Order: sequence, then structure tokens, then C-alpha cells
Amino acid sequence: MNGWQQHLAILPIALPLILGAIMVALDEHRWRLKAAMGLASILAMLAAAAALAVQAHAGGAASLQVYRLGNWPASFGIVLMVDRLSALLLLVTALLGLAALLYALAHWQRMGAHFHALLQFQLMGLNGAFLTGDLFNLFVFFEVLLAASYGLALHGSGVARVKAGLHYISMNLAASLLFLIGVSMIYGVAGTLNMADLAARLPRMPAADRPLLEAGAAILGVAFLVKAAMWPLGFWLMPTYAAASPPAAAIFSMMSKVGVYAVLRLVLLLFGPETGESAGFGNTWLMAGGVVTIVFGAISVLGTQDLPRLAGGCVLISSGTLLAAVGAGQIAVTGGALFYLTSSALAIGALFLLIELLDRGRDLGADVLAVTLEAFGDGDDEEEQQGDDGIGVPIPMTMAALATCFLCCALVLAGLPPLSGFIAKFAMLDGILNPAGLGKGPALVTPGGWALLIALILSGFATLLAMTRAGIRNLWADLDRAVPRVGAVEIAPVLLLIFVCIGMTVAAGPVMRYMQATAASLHTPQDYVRQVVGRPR
Amino acid sequence: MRKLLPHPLVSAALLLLWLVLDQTLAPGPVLIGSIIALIGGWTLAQLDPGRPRLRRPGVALRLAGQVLLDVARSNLAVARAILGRPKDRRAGFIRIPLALRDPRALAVLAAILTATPGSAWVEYDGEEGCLLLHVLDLGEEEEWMRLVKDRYEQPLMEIFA
Amino acid sequence: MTAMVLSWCLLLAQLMLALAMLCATWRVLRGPRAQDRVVGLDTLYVNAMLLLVTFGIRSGTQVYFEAALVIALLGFVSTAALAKFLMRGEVIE
Amino acid sequence: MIPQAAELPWFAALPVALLLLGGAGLTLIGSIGLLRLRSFYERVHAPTLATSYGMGCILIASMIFFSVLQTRLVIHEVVIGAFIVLTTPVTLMLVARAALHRDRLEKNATVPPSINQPAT
Amino acid sequence: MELVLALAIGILGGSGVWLLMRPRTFQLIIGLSLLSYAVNLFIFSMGRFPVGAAPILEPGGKGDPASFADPLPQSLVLTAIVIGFATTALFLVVMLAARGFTGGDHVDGRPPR
Amino acid sequence: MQDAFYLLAAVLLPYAGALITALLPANARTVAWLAGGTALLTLLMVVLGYSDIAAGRIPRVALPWAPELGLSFTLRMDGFAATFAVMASGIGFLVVLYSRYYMSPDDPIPRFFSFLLAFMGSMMGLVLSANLIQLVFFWELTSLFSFLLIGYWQNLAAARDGARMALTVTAGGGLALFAGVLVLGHIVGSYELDAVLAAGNLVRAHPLYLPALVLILLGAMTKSAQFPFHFWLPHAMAAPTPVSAYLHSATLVKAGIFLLARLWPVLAGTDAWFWILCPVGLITLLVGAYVAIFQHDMKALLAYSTISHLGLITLLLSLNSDLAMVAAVFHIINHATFKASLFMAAGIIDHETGTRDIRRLSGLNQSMPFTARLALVAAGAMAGVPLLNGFISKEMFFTEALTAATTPTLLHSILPIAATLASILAVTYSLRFIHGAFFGPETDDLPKKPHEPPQFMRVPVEILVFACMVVGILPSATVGPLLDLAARSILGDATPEYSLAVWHGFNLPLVMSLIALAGGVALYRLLYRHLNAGIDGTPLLERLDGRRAFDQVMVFISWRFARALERLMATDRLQMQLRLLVCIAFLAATLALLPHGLAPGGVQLTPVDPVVALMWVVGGACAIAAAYQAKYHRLAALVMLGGAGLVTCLTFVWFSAPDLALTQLLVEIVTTVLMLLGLRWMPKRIESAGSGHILARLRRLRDLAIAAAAGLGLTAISYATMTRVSPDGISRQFLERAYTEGGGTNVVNVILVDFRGFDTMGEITVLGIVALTVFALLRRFRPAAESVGMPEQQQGEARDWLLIPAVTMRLIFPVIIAVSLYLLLRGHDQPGGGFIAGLMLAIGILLQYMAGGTRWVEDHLRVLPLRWMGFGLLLAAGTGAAAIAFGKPFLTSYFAYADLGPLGKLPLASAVIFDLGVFALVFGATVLMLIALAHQSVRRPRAAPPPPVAALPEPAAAAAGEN
Ligand code: NA
Ligand code: NA
Repeated sequence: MNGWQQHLAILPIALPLILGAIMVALDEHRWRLKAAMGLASILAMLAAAAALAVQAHAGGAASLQVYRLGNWPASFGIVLMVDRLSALLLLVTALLGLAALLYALAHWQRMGAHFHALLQFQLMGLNGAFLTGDLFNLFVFFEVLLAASYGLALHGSGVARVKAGLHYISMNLAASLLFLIGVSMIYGVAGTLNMADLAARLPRMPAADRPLLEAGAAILGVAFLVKAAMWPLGFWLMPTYAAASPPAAAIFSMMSKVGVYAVLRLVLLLFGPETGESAGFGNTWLMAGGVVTIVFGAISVLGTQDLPRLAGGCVLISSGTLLAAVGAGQIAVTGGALFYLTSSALAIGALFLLIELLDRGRDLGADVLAVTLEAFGDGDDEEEQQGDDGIGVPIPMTMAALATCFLCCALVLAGLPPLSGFIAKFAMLDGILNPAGLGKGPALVTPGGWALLIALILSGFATLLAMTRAGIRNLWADLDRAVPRVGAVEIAPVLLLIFVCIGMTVAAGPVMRYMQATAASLHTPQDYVRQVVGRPR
Repeated sequence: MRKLLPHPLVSAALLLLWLVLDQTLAPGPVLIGSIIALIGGWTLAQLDPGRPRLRRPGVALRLAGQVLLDVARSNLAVARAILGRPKDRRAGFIRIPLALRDPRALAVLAAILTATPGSAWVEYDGEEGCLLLHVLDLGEEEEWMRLVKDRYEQPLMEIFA
Repeated sequence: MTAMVLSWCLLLAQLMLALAMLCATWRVLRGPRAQDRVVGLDTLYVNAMLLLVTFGIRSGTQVYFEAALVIALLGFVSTAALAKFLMRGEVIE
Repeated sequence: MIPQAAELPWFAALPVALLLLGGAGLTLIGSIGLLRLRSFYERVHAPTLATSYGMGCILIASMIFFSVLQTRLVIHEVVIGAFIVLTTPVTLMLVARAALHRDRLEKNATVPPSINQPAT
Repeated sequence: MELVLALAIGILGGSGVWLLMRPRTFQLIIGLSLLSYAVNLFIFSMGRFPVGAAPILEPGGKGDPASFADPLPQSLVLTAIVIGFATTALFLVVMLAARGFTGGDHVDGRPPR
Repeated sequence: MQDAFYLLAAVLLPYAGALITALLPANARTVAWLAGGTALLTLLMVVLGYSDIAAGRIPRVALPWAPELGLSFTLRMDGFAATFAVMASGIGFLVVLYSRYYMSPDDPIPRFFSFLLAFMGSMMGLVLSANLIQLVFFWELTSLFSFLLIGYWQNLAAARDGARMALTVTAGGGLALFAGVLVLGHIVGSYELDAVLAAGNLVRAHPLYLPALVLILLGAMTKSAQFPFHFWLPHAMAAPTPVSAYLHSATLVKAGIFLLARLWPVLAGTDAWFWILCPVGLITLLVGAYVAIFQHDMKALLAYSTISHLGLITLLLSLNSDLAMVAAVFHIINHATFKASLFMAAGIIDHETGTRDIRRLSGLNQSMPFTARLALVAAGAMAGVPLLNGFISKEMFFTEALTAATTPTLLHSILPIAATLASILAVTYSLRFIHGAFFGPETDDLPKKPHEPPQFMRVPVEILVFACMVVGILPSATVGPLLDLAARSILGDATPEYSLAVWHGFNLPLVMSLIALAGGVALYRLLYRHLNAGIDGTPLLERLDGRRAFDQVMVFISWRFARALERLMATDRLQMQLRLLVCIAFLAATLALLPHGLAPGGVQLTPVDPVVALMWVVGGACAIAAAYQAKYHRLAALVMLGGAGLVTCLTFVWFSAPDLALTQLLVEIVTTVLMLLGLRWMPKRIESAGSGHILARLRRLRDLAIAAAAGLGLTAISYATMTRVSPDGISRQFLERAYTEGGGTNVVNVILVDFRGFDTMGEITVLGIVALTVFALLRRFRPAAESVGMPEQQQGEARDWLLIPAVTMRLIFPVIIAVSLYLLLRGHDQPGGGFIAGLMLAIGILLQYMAGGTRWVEDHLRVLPLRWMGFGLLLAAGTGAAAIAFGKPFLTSYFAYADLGPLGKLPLASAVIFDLGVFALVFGATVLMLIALAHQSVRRPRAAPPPPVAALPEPAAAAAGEN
């Protein structure tokens, strides 16, 4: 690795920052230029993420690229660390960013001030959070991505956004304070902020200091879990995501994953199997919390008539699934969870974009009517049947496209074949049942594992029920709705995300190999630690 | 020159401030300080295009000495008033008509009166040129009137002519 | 000996300043009216600034000077804003 | 204890000590005034003890202390004094004026009426 | 002295937490401010009780960790202060916008029945 | 290689056809030929493979898919799979042919054929899967495409509901099956069908056998419409008739049966198997047949008859007998042929008369004689009339029922009677189907004038009916080899001897058949009047309405249950959410600390400094008072907050952190002003004497306890940490390297702009983003109606009150600029730096706004905060990026001293440029926020918006913010 390649790691952070800065200074009426800059930036990010992923994957078992900012040694400077996991998340982020940007080009970019700059900063924050190897720097990037998300959540203003935004911001401000408390406690007892250094110091830590470290980690965990919207810390999520503008919500589908990412990274780095006394710290809680979150998400999904809230419920289910999977603490499950993370993030992103297209052209009364329609025993179908029995109604091209997309999203999210959701769910469940590998050893399935299995299956069913209901109501039942006017630039991002999901299904083999390799190296962080800490300046 | 140095006194004060802060007289800081002094003068000119004319530095010096003395005196008086019994004194408002109209001069007067414990500038009406003062120990109203008009307003009118 | 005296005097002075802060705080807490609290806060700022100067003497370094300087220059801004709010109901018109 | 106190000759230490005590004392008295004086308009006078000679004494103490200690002229405390003198009137004038305004709005008889609104 | 600092953190934090759980937006913003004071001091205290000199070196020198205060928590707090400032400002504006839209100043838009 | 080709083609051809079809224009009629050709080709592929199977070889193909998961795309065709494949593709072809004539020219036909072909592909995949997970994969696909097919006429509510019900039940069951298969795979250690089939003994002995069995049976029973999941099937009749003919004869509903038979060697043979399946099959058999009699819709009748026959097959499979297994396979084939033809016949009637109501139909024998003959034969097969295929498998069923009855349990012993009864009922409904529609007087009272359908529409029926007859007369010569292969591929060497003959002598089963025929005719006569009376509903079973139960369950689950639980589990109130957050954080820390406790460390304590202690009396009092006053006395709370902040700032100074103190102080000033700017838009509050309610008091007490606990927790942790020995951390590095490698003496500043400059960059970005957000949000700011007017403080008259202060405030501005630049330039070495300088300059600007008002200032001084921000960010990021140009990592710093001769040495550090960026951004962002807020007052005179509906009247206010 030499030349420009060596600086590839900084690109996903520096590029959006620089372009965002230029956009800030540019006048408002230059939105076309800003859009072009944004697009270029995201495409570059996409390319960089892909290149990093290829590099990381080609590197073999312990492939890690350490980028030392300011050329300072890792132990006290800030480092970026590119491994398979961060490269993967960068890629997903860029994809969602691309989709959001394309979608916003139609009209959302001009519904409020500085959309493009905020989007760039949002991506910068997400990328930074995925790349950084420093705990406090992680806090900073959390703040960057949160600040941008506040801006995007409020983009377009309006009662619903502002009311939800108030809750969202309050919760996250409080969580940020917890983050600070946790980080500083860890610094207080360990004397370092670098994650790998921290992991290296952990075994040598005096036993008397360990409780403080664990308390710090627990508080830090609570902060992450707020971001991951674990029950009962995630009630802010549904109103916020439901009220946000579609492009913002699409990006947000990645945001709840940041909390999960942080939990995953730290739990495995700090409390992995070889950390002695602290091993497995918090796993049970994660598992329990995750399962309850799945249940809560499933209930929310079932109980709502509102498409955006439905999508929000899917985010909850996705978060819960990931948290529980992390709590399972098994390589195979983690691998499946990563596959799931990718596919659900993309599908939820697509769904958020799709929802607005579906809602377009619906008369407002339809939703009120739907509530009464829900008691579907009412026999108004008799006369309908008499009318035009047996003649199909052609579906306009637009509606057909929207319906197909909706179906795909529903399949991915419910975990049904043939799309990636099924493979993801299968990979996780298979891992839960056969942690050592299929047919290898009589591994005992924990009660938590069984609970997760049941929760996953049932949440899939709940999602199926809700999605069917919503799909039928929006795509089939509403006969005299106007066909929404959908621009190519609006449907393209949805298709893009869905195609990636389809691609993940077809290429399940290589993709899964990547995920498993990622999981394997996450679960054996020694190489990671050695690579970061072991090299002097 | 007017454009370069719209507020020469302010610029000079800024340079002085810079050097005192930097605690040096080296050429480098003096250069930077001068630049900053110029910038400060220009900025002030943006906000306050008028150019005050100050004369009679002797009077100004004398006034400064007088004020220092008065402040010391009233410091003691007020300290006594605070620690003593409230019955021994009578606080109240007093209205003083002023001939001074230059806001800058008035600002200096305000600073003097405020810095002097025992008198508080409460209200000034520009149209009538009337100042409302609150005094901790009223004593003879005439005396206050004289204090303000003769001791402070007169020299100020000379300085800000 | 002089060192002793100076140290004690300094401590005494600091205590007096701290007590002065306490008095100002009492006014802030008691009011009874908003203007009383504002005057209390202003006094608190000045007392704190003087305390800072004595900190400087006590530690023999000048790194505290800037803090005192900034209080002296800008400490009045918030009290002035408060006063303006009392007067006009808004700070910037 | 002050680390450098021992390096200070008595002719410097003594004035420093006295000035400190005097300044702090004046400041304390001013703040006590904040407690003891009965009306707002009286209390507004109290802090000026601190912003005039209270501050002056302490700043001079600091100047002497550091000048003698570092054997060079350390007078940047003057700047602090200048700033305080410049800014205190602004606050006090505004607060007093605001209080007057509020009292007038509430038709408080203890304050003089506005000059162009003859007393009713 | 350690206890004084710890108690100070506790009092600020407790007051902040109390306000955090109050129903009015203004209470919330004051609470968040108090809490961030508490957290800033807390971060500071995590560098141990600061007894050394301010971390300002003599030109050309290397600092001895024994005689200087830990500079890292200071820089962390500095970052935290600025971020806290930014978020407080944001919260304030959102609070105002919510007030404008809902007409009240309850955190939920309107008080629960 | 050849295997690979035709197996893959058999699965992929239909999908390819579906894809092509879907892309055709909405009313392309040629699409039928394309679809028919695809189906025929698919059938050809199966037939190609059949020769291999007949030769005793099992063709298979495996493509790697996700080998890490034990998942490969593996197809395998043994006799049993081939049987199903033939049915799926063969009947599929006939259905396509039939649909060509059945579907209206106005129907969007490509969609129809596309779904149909996709369904066919899924069915082929399902039966040919050699891997259980893959089987589940295609299983759910059949659910999905059947959903789309049933809902094809999505404009009909019945179609929508039927589709939804079918999907809910079958896909839900599919999820259970998925879980079951996972457990089964866990038991066996493989998902490969061969491995699983070989592990029967292991599975049946495993403790997880029962859960796996139940889950898998749930899947099979829902799919095959077994009681109590049968109710979806009749509602699926809302689909176009070809769909019903396809889905409910040979394919969809048979998938469950297929699975039962497929896993028979592994799962069957236990009591659990029998005791679950046998009652289910029996009830399904009887109830289905009984209900079928009373259906007036021909398709509904056929639907219930299908349910009944599925029950029959299930019952056969449940008996744990090899011969019963053979009978089941045989009946699967027979049922497919006669039921498909009956559905098609019903469709023809519907198509040509416009109705399917048996009560309205009559005497069609006259107008459509050919169709009548065909239907008659098919119905005969359904009723079990000798010389038709249904008769032979029914005889085998009777034989098995009698054999089973030798086992001495009640359930076993009633089987023969139940079988006979079911057959009686079957004869009755078959008779009703035929007699009701074709016989009796001709009627004019039909929507259309009936006549024979087009020639080719009848062809599929003719083929199927022909098959019924041929198999019925010459079973071993026709279906014999296929059946043998199918049975052998399940039973292997255990395949029993059986004889496929029409005549087995005069034996008990024959008697039962005769009783059934006679009894059926008698029962039909008995019920004739009742049936023709046109009464809706089934006697005795009026209450048994699966659909209503389903609806109620759905409404319950998604409304009452979900909403109640959601209410229970969630809150939308912020207070509660924050309370939960605090409590959970507290608990999390406590739980972590509990096992070992939290003891203070052993470091020597620092003596108490009374000055600082007193200072904190002030700070604590301010904090507590602020908390107390914040509700009703906002201004007071703000002032007290200022007090607490000031003490915090003093503490920073005391603890040797001058940079912190400066920043804290400036931030505090700006925050206070910002809040004051905001306060103008807040509603007035007056202290209410109320809220003394006991519950409210308790709640406050609880919050007080939480707050106290949180405070104490922070105290405990910080005390415990401060009293511990400091770890040998990284801070040593900063102190040692700040000057030598960072080029600055102010270590904190060097950390900020160099060592951890990346943090700083993120932090200024946050500030910038927030400023942008504030700006964007305030642009759409809509003040509350009551705040729009002038503040009441401005009611009274006041003149010149700002005249004198403004002079000073203006004069101070250049001073502030100078001091700010002073702090900026020395920041690297002494306290100061970009933040502090930026904030300071912003305060200077703010002061001008306060003194002169927005309009005045902007006339005299133009600050372009967005430009400052952009420039600042760009400068900071650009400094970082510039290092890359020199081949160094981002943010690598550079410093040198430029010798300027007499002017001295000028320090040239890239970090200083970075700090300049920080300065510009902080200044710009702060000013932007302040100005954006300030501008709201200028925008004030605008139309007051109507009060929002949601707004509750705030308590009327009298006084200003305070007292
Ligand atoms: Na005075
Ligand atoms: Na009839």
C-alpha cells in the first residue's frame, strides 16, 4: 500500500467536510452546483468504500489498515482503523447517502435551507464514527452525525417534525452526556482513549479498578443503546423517523445502526473471551434488551396504520435483532447479523423513500376510512362482487413499479424468500442453533438463543401481517386514487437499494464469506490490537 | 489621514493596550499592534462616523485627579453608610439639568458618577437634557447639584468642546 | 516571616472575597425583584474576577490573568443583556 | 502557602498584604451592602465599592507583587481596571433604568415620574 | 478537597437531573446546562484531583507529568464545552419552534390529561 | 451435466417465462402461447429426467450459493418429486391452455400468466429441492405467488381478503416450518435432504423431536388447509377459476401433503405423529365433506371437497403404515386430476352462464352436453365410483382404515366408520354438483344464454377426464410405474407389496364403497329440499365460521392486543423517557459496581481549601435554586445558572485550566444572551398555587429521589476515581512532546490543534452544523400568536435610555477585537486560541446588536456569517488535507520560525492556520445563531397566524417573566 491509496481512509471524512464547507459558503441559489458537488462526493465515497472493502478483504485474516492522523503514534494520537467491518458500513452508508441525495433532487433539496451541506456532514459523521479507533473521537463523530441528523430531521420544519425533534434532541443530548461520563470514566481508570490500546491495557488493569471500568462501559453502553433505540430507551425513534423528510429518514436507517456498531465494536474489543474477568460483560442484558426490542417493534408494527410509523417499527425490530445477535456472542451469529444489518438498512432506507411516493396522490380521507375498514368483516364486498366480477383492472406502470418495490421491501424486512432478508435471518438462526457450525458438536442452545429464535420468527410474521395490510390498503384497495407522479430520479434510488438487496441474495456466497470473515476477526481482536498498538512511530 | 486614522486616540489606546498585554516593545509586536490599532479605528468609524474633538489635556488630567480623590472619599463614606445604621442617612432621587449634550462626554460623566460610590446614574433625557441621579446619602441637594455641574460637567464641556 | 504574613493576609483576603461572593449570591437567590438578582450577578462577576487576581498572586503565575481580563471586559455583557431584557422584553430589537 | 512569597522582600510584601486586605475588605463591605441596604436603588450603589477602590487595591497589589518578583514592570492589570471602569457604568445604568421603568409601569409612587409626563 | 469537588459535581448533576425530568422546555434547557457543567467537571476529575500547575510549558522544555495538571481531560472538556454550547443553542431554537407550533411550552406540546 | 441442464431448466424456465411475460404490454394476447410453451417445455424437462429415474438413478445438480451457511442450490428428482413435478408442470400447461379462453380480453393478462408461471417455478423448486432450507425458500415463494394470484382481481374486496388470508395462514405456517426445519437441521447436523432422510432414528429419539415435529406439521397443516387452518381455502376461491384449478388441485395445497410424505421416513412412525395428524386429518375429512354439501357456489363446494380430500390424505399419512403411504401418494395423483377438471368445468359453467350458484343453475345438460359428460365423469371419480381413478385409491383408503382398526384405541377403531361416513358425504356433494347444475329443467333465468365453450377450452378438461378413466380402468398399466417409483423413493426397500387392480374380489372395502354410494344417493334425496330452499350456511355448523374467527383474531392481534401492549410498553411522554434513561444509566452503573463494590482509593487527600469550599457553597446554592426556580421564574433561573457557571469557571481556573475557564466563561455569556433572546418568545408563566395534588407531590418526591441518587452516584464515582492512583496513561506523551514535536508551550492548545486536532475539526463541524440548523429552522419560525405583539415592557414610554450606554458599547468593540486577536495569536503558547477568540469577537458583534438594534448594525457593519463559517471550515480541513500533498497523513502539522530580521522570528505553524480556521468558524457560527434569533424581532410585524388547533390556552399572565 503506498501513494494515494494510503490516504484512502481519510477520504470518506475529509471529502464531505471540504465539500460541505464550500456548500456552506455558497449562496442559496447555487443549489444545482451544490447538488452536483454532493453527488460527486458521494460517488467518490462509494468508490473509496468499495476500494477499502476490497483492500480489507484481500488482506487475509488480520487485515487492518491504520491511518494515523497527524502522523502521531496510535497510543496517544487519533487513528482511523479500516477493517472489513468499517469498510462494509462505509459502503452501506454511501449507498444510502446516494439514494437519499438522488431522491432529494426531485424537490426535497429545496424544502429548507442547506440540505446538501447537512447531508454531507451527516455522511461525514457516520463515516467518521465507523472509522475512528478512538473513544473520544467516536464521541465527536457521534455529535457530528447527531447534529447533522437534528438538522435533517427538522429539514422542512413543520409541527410534527419540530415536536418529534424536541424529544429526539432531548434524549440524545442526555445520552451524549452519558457518553461523556462513560468515556471519561474509562479514561480515568485506563489512562487511554484508543480502543485498541484500551483492550491491550485491560488484562493488566488492577482488579480494584475494574468495577469502575465496567461501570463506565455500562454507562457508555446505555448511551449507545439510546442511539440504537433499545427498549425502553427508543421511544423517540418512531415519531422522529416518521416525521422526517424521506431522504433524511433513509439516511437515518443507518443512524440507528451506529449505536449497534459501537456496541458491537466495544463489547468484542473490551469484553471478548480473552479479557479474563470482564469477559462477556453485558451480553445477557444485550440479548434480553434486544429480544424485548424486537417484541416491542413487532407490536408497534402491528398496531400502526401509518406507513412511516410502520417503517419506524421495522427500524426497531432491526435494532433489536442486531443487539440480541451481538448479545449472543457467537461468530456465526455475528456474521449473520452483519448480513442482516446491511440488508435491513438498505431495505428500510428504500421503504422510507417509497412511502412518500405511495402517499402521494392519496386523498387525506383514505387514512381515516382505513381505520374503520380494518374491521374487515363488513360485507360491503357483496355488491362489489356483483358489479364487475372477473374483470381485472390494469395497473398503471408507475403503480406496478411502486408495488414491486414495496413487495421487495416487505420481503426483505419480513425475512421472507427470495430476498436477502431470508438469508440474513437464516444465517443468524443457524448460528444460534449451531454456534460451532452445522453438525459440529452438540452445542447447547441458550434460553436466550431460543427466545431470539422465537422473537425473530414472530417478528417476521408481524412484519408480514402489517406489510400485507399496508400494501393491500395502499396499492390494491384504494381504487380511485390518483396515480402518483413519480420522477425517475425518485424511483431510481429505491430501485438501487432493492437491487443491492437482490444482489446480496444472488451473491449470498461471497457476501456471506465477507461477513463471516468480518465476524471472525471481530471476535478475535488480538490481531487488531497488535496492529494498532504494536507499531511505533 | 482621516481615512487612515479616523479615531487617532482610540487607535493609540489600542496600540498601548496591545503592548501592555504583550508586555513587550519589540518591533514585531509593535507592528502587529499598529495594524490592529488601525483596524480597530476603522471598525469604530463604521459604527461611529463622528470624530470627537478633544482638547485641553490639562483640564482632563486635573479632572482625573479630582475624580480619583472624590472616589476615594465616597468609598469611605459609603462603607460607613453600609456598616452604619440606616437612620443616619436619607437616600433619594435628584434631578439635575445638564447643559452637556455630547453623548461621549455624557458617557464619561456617567462613568465618573457610577464609579463614585454613593451616586447612581438612573435616567437621562436627551431632549430636556435632564439627569436623574439616585444618591445614597442625599444631604443637601444643592451640594450634589454643584458637585455634578461644577466639578464634572464644566471640565467635560471644556474637554469635549 | 513576611512570607507567612503575606500568605495569611492573602488567605484572609480570599476568604473575604469568597464571603463577598456569598453575599452577592444571597441577593441573587433572594431577589426580591429581577433587577436585584441582576445586580447580584454583576457583583458576583466582579468579586470572582478579583478572586482570580488573588489566585494569580497565590500561585505566582500569570496564566490566570486572561480569565480575569475576559471577565473584566465581557462580564458585563450578560448582565447588560438581562437588564435590557427587563427594560424592553427583548435583548436585540 | 504562596510558593514565591519567600522571595519577596518585606518592603514589597507588606504593601501587597495591606492592599490585598484593604481591597478585599472594601469589596466585602460593598457586598454586605447588597444585603443590608433596603431598597433596590440603594443596593445599586453597593457594588461600586468593589469596582472602584476595592478593585484598585487588589490590582495594585498584584502589580507590585509580580513586578518585584519578576524584577520588571508588570502592569497589565491596568487593563483590567480600565475595562471595569469602562463597563460597570453600562450595566448599572441599564439596570437602574430598567428598574425605574418597571416601577413606573407598575405605578410605584416611590420613584419619580417620567420627566415629560408630569406627575399625576 | 476531593470531596468538595465530588460534591460539587453531585449537586450540579442532581439539580440537572431533577430539571431533566420536569415538564417545561425551559426547565429542560436549564437542566441540560447544569448537567453539562457537572459532566465537564466530572471529566476533569477523571484526570485525578488537579494539583499540578497549568499545563503551559517553558519554551524548549519537556513537561514533567508530576508537576503539571493532566492536559488531556482539559482538552476533552474544552471539546465538550463547545459541543454542549452548540447543542444547547440548537435545543433552544427547537424549543422556540415547538413553542411557536404548539402554542405552549410543555415538552410534549401539550400537558397530559 | 445433462442432469444439471434439465433440472435447472425445470425450475428456471418458468421463472424466465414469468419475467418475460411481466414485461409485455398490458393486453398482449400472445402471451398465452408463450406461457403455454414455457409450461410444456418444463414438462418436457421433467419427462427427460424421468427416464433416468426409471433407470434407478436420482439426477441431481448442486450449484454453490452460500456454502458458509451450508446452503447450496441443490436440485434432486426422485420418483416422488417427479410425480409432483409432472403434476405441477402438466396440469400447469393445461391450466394455461384453459386460461387462454377463460380470461376476459379486458383482463391485464400478462400479469396473470407471469404470476402463474412464477408460481409454477416455485412449485417446481419446492418439489425438486434437495435441501430443506431451499425447500422453505420455495415454500414461501409459493405462498407469495399464490397470494398474488388469488388477489389478481385486486379491485374485488373478496379477492383482497382471500389473498391476504391465504398469505397470512400459509406464509405464517411457512415461518413455523422454517423454525422446524432449523431445529431439524440442528438435530441432524445437516439441511441436506439425503442426510436428513437417513437420520430418522436419530431424529425420532432426539429431545427436540417434538418441537421440530410440531413446527413442521404447523407448516404442512396450514398449507394443506387442515382443520383448524382450513378456512383460508374457500376464500381463495375469489381467484380466477384457472388459478383455483391449479392451486387447489395439484399444487399449492398439495405442498403440505408433499412435505408430510417427503419427511415421512424421518418424522413418521411415532405416537406423536399419529396423535397429532390423525385427528386433524379425520376432522378435516369429515367437516370438509359435510360443509361441501351445503355450498351453493360450485367453486366453494369444490373447495370444501378439496379440504376433505386433503384430510383424507393426511389421515392416510398419519397411520404410520407403508401401504397407507402408497395409498396416499396414489390419491394425491387422482385428486389432482379429477379436481382440476372439476374446477375447470365449474369455470366453464361460470364463463358461459355468468353464475356458479347451484340454486340458479339447472338443466345445463341440454345446452352444454359435452361439458356435462366431462363433469359427470370427473365428479364420479371424486365420489369414488368404480372404474374411475378415485375409486381405487378410496378402496385402498378403506383397506387401511380397516387395518388400522385392529389397533385397540378408540380413534383407531372408529376409522372405518368415519371413512364410510366421509364417503357417503362425498357422494352426496358430488351428486349435488352434477345434479344441481346439469339436470332438472332448463332455466332462462341466467345472466347469459348458456352454450358450449370454445373447443380448446374444453381440451384440458377432456385430457384430465380421460386420465381419470384410463387410470380407473387400467391402473397398473398407466399410473403403475409412476406410483411405484414415487412410493419407492419414499419408502425405499420397505415398499410393501400392493396391487393396483379394479377388482379385488368381494371384500369389506367394496361393501363400504357400495354403502357409501347408496348412502350418498339417499342422503342427497333426503337433503334435496333443504338444499334447494336456498338457505345459506351449514346446518349444525352455523357457528363455525373460520373467516370470522380469523378476522377477529387479526383485529385482536393488530388492534386491541398490539395497541394495548404498546400502551403498556411505551410512552410518548418525554419526561418519562428521560426518567427511564436516567434510571437505566444509574442501574447499569450500579449493577456493574455491585459485585465488587466501590471503595475509595488510597491516595493521600488534598487538604480542604476554605476559599474553594465557600465558592462551592455559592455554586451549589445557585444550582439548586436554579433547579427550584426554573418553572415560574425563568429569568431568576437564568441568573442563577450564570452563578453556577461562574463558579464552575473559577474552579477551572483554580484547577490550573485557564483555557477551560476562558471558554466556559465566554460560552456562558453567549448562552445567557441566546436564552434571553429566546425568552421573548416563550409563554408567560405565573406561579399557580395548584399542583398540590397528592399524586403530583409523590411524583415530585420520586423525581427528587432519582435526582439525588444520580447526583450521589456522580459524587461517588468521581470521588472514588480521584482517590485512586492515576494509571500511567497517555497524558505523559502530550506534556513531553508538546513543545518538541508540537511546537507550542500551551499543551492544551497543542492537543486541540495538533495531537487531537481531528477532534477539534469534528467539534467545529458540529458547531457549524448546529448553526446551519438553527438558521434553517428559524427561517420558518412561526411565533405563537400571543408572542407576536410587542413585549409589554415596551408599552410604557422610555426615551434615550440606551444613548449613553451605547457610546461605551461601541467604543468597546475595537477593544474586543484587539483582545480577541491577542488571544488568538498567542493561543499556541499561552491560554487562548481559536475558540476563545472566535467567541469573543462574536460577543463583540452581539454587543453592537444590543446597542444599536438589528437594522442599525446591519446598515453599518455587514458580517456574512455563512462565509466566515465556510471559510473557517475550509481553512481547517484544508490545512489537514495539505499534509497529504506532502505525502503525510491528514492533519500532520508543520512548524518553523521565519526570520524576519529586525521584526523577530515569526512562528509559522500549520497548527496556527488550523486555529485560524477554528476562529473563523466559531465566530461565524456564533454570530449566525445570534443574528438569526435577533432577526425574529425584526420580522415581528407580520400577520398573526391563526392559533393552532392543538394549543391549549395557557394560564393568562399578568406580570413579566418575574414577580
Ligand atoms: Na456610583
Ligand atoms: Na340447480
